[in-house]
Amino acid sequence: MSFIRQYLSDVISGVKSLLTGMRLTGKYFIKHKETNITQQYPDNRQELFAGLPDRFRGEVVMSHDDNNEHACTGCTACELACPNGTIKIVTKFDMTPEGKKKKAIDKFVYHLELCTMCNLCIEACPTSAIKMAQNFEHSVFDRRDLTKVLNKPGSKVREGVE
Amino acid sequence: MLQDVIEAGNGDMIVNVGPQHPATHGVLHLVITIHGETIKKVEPHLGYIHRSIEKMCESLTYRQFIYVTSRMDYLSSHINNHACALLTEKALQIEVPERAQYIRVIMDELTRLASHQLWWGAMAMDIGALTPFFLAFREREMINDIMEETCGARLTMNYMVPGGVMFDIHPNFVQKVKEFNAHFKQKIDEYDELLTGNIIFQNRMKGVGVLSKEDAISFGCTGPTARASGVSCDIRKLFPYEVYDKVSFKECMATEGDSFARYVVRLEEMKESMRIIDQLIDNIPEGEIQGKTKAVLKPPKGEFYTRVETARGELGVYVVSEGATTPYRIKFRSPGFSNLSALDHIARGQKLGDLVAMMGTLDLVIPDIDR
Amino acid sequence: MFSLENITNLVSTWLYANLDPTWALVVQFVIVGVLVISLFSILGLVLIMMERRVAAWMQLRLGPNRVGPRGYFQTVADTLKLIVKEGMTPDGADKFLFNLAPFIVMIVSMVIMAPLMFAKGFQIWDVNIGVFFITAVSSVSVIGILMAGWASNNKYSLLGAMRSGAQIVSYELSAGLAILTIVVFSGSLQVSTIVESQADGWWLLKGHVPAVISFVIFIIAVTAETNRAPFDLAEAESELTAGFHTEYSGMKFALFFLAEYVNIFVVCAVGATLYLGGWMPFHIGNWTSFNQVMDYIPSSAWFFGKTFFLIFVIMWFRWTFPRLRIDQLLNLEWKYLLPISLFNLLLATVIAIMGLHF
Amino acid sequence: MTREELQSRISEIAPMATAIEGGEWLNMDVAPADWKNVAKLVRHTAGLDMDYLFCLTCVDWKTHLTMVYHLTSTTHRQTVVFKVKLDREKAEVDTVCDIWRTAEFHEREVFELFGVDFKGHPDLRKLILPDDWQGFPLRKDYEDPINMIKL
Repeated sequence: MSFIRQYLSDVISGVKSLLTGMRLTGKYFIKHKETNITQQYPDNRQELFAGLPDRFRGEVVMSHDDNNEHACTGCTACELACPNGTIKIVTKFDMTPEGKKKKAIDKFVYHLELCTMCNLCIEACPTSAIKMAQNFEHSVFDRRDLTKVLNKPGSKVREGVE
Repeated sequence: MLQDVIEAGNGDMIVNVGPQHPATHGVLHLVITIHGETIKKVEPHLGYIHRSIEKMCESLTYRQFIYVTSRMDYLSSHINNHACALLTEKALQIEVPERAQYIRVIMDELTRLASHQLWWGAMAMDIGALTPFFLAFREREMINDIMEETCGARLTMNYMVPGGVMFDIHPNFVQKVKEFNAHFKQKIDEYDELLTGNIIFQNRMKGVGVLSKEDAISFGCTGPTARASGVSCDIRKLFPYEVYDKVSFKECMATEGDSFARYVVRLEEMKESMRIIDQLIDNIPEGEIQGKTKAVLKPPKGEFYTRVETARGELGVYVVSEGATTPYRIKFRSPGFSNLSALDHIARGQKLGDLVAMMGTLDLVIPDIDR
Repeated sequence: MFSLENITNLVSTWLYANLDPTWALVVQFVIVGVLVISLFSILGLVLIMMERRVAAWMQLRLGPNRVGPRGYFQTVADTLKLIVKEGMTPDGADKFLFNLAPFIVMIVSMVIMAPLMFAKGFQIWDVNIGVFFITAVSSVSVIGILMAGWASNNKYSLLGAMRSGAQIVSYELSAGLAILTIVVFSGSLQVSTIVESQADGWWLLKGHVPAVISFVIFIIAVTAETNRAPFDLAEAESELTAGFHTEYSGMKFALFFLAEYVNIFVVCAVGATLYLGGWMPFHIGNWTSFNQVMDYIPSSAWFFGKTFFLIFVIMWFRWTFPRLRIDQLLNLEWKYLLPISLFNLLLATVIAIMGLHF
Repeated sequence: MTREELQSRISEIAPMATAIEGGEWLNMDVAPADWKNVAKLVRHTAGLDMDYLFCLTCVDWKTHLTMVYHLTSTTHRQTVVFKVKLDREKAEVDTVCDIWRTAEFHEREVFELFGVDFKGHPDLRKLILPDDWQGFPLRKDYEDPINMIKL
């Protein structure tokens, strides 16, 4: 008899455990309006971008002010700090009003396709010329578009930044 | 196909599982010999995602190579970074401020929780239940949001720097972590309801893939895999780093060594991680977040070894320094590599369906194995 | 009251009045064929949509929501994609069997529809061994699956097909025994008679414990027979990638896929007919007014309502449970379901002989 | 067990191992021919029970290769590091995978990345690299113009 009792209690406890699971999924099925966690991505772009935290690392940008001036002196600290060779700085020599030669950046080349967003260049920059932007939509049709020049054309170093 | 079977002569069939297979979670390639449904041999072929991180690190400075290690075990990237940061601190004897230590430990435990949640969902998917995956991701998303706010990235954070952490915690951090803990404490019961108690699940897990204590030690298994076999190997307990000696937590152990024990140990570990976070989150001391370091880090000549407990087991970093800015030789002793070596041993004689369950409970992350 | 019976009678009378009997029969065949094929495709679309919604809602998701209003045309778009996709035949495959297999599976699931009673008086073929016909024909589909697995010349497919063979053959036993319980109660194999016998109450309610037990066993067995999770070992995604249809693509894959869903519909329709009274409305004893209200609901609505309820239950299983292992699957059948259903059949026979059921 | 005790204990049972100064743990130097014996002794001697090989690797010193074995005991928790100097041209050492099973995979990894031949290894094949790979990538003189990108 004990064999049959064991057999029956096995069956009953097994069925019970299955019903416990079904109760949970059933609950989610009925309350699906409250429980769903889907974000409808392209539709919610506006809120998504507004909700991105300030520290989110999307790409490296160089901040320019209204006079089209930036703070990059071309010291190549970021280039040295970068583990992947993402940043290449091309320098040129400007003439200061006093007639002296002064080193300045010609092009700040940034290879987005190599960048791992590790933030080491931002940490290394002594003048806070570059920062991370909150953008994650990087896909392009031509990979050459991923190589960017960060300093705007005609921009120059802000006065007083050494 | 028939030709293979005839040539084997005894009805054995060789099946390639992977590198593209739904159950291998990546590009693991297993060549298995089966007789009917019974496994006779499992032979892993690796290297499909081998990037030779060890060679790469030889040309990166001590500040730079930390980011690469996030790409090893991408589910516990914080802990990998932590190991490398600890190594540099040990070599140069850098004092880490207490605030940074607290933040590091909280981040480690959050990472462990996130990793175990993903494991739970993925393992359930391996054995055919698809709903748990979404429950796990619901909670994991909250951790990812916390990480995003404080560290700036969701998966490969690169938040640890030699001497401390990169930024201070976000003002919302404490609040959000508390919210998450309260939420997850309720939801972890659903995990039991949906899967742990389920009779089909228990039958699939119990007595399957038994790894004895001696074998676990001999195969060098660590982490929950070894603890389920009764091997005490929690680095956080044995060789406490940072503030792990100040918090009270239990080393989750089991003795059965089967898939179900590994499952239970991981679930228990999630609860312990929550306990650790509870103890630390209110007591983060004020102060600096980075210790004083030189701009160029040049460890002295010698050999250094650090061990940390990642979500999968013991991660060892062995560095040979020649006094230069880059390591002369670096070796990552990754937990997954050793755990994988036990797969052949525990899978023999089991059914094909169990192989998937075993791989699920060993919690293999392929980039961690291949490095 | 709205009934499909009037329409079918009208069509039949009109045909026999205007054509000679042979041609009338041929025209009837054509009409039935067109109806079955359209039902086949409509069922496929509806059930796939339903499955995706049920799955999504149980998994905290939204489900399809991009094609058409609230995503309702998603399956149509998927079908279009499958039609224009290249149907490849692997080089090493047995080409004839490989191409034949999906059609066998599909034809089987179409043929089973013949004795089903979709509404009052709406039945293709009221054969006197209707229930037996269904069990007999449904076992043919395993040949299609074995054929697909063997002809693909792929190890995963072969393993899946062999699993499927073992599984379907064993689960047919308890499904058959569960059906036999109701046959014992109603004393007939004819579908229309079985439905008639439930005019005063469904067998599930008036058949005492044996009916309930056999209903549970029937649901488990048909879930296994249609290769649905938690018994989806034949296509166990995480073990055998896609099992017996790994090598199929395009429309040939779509036929397997459609046949799976139509099979679910058929077995659930059989379950609804046997246990839940088919098209019979729900009546309670002598609550005359209540019974009259129930009678106003069309019989087809009753039938499809019950069937879709059972389909929902089977989908509920799928999105909750993990998969069984092959030896556990066979253990469940031979150690639990078969002894229980044999014992249950004995009990049912005793009850039927003593006339103890209501 | 302190470092000194451990050192004297190991020198007692295995005199062919000589201690090296420095390092976090006790470092001992062993000749390739003696290594297998030393390994067996430290694994099976009561009181030592070095049952857990937690790291096995190789270092290329340009003049020679050094195998590094990190051993610990799960019962006594003492750690010792064994170093075996190998000839760079003809790198050969006995396998220890019959003593610690974890060595099976680690030795295969070292075999293909450093070109160390482990005598007696049951299944010494390439594990990570393709079967037709030439050269040993983790050696310092390895050059590969295609796959190595110099910054």
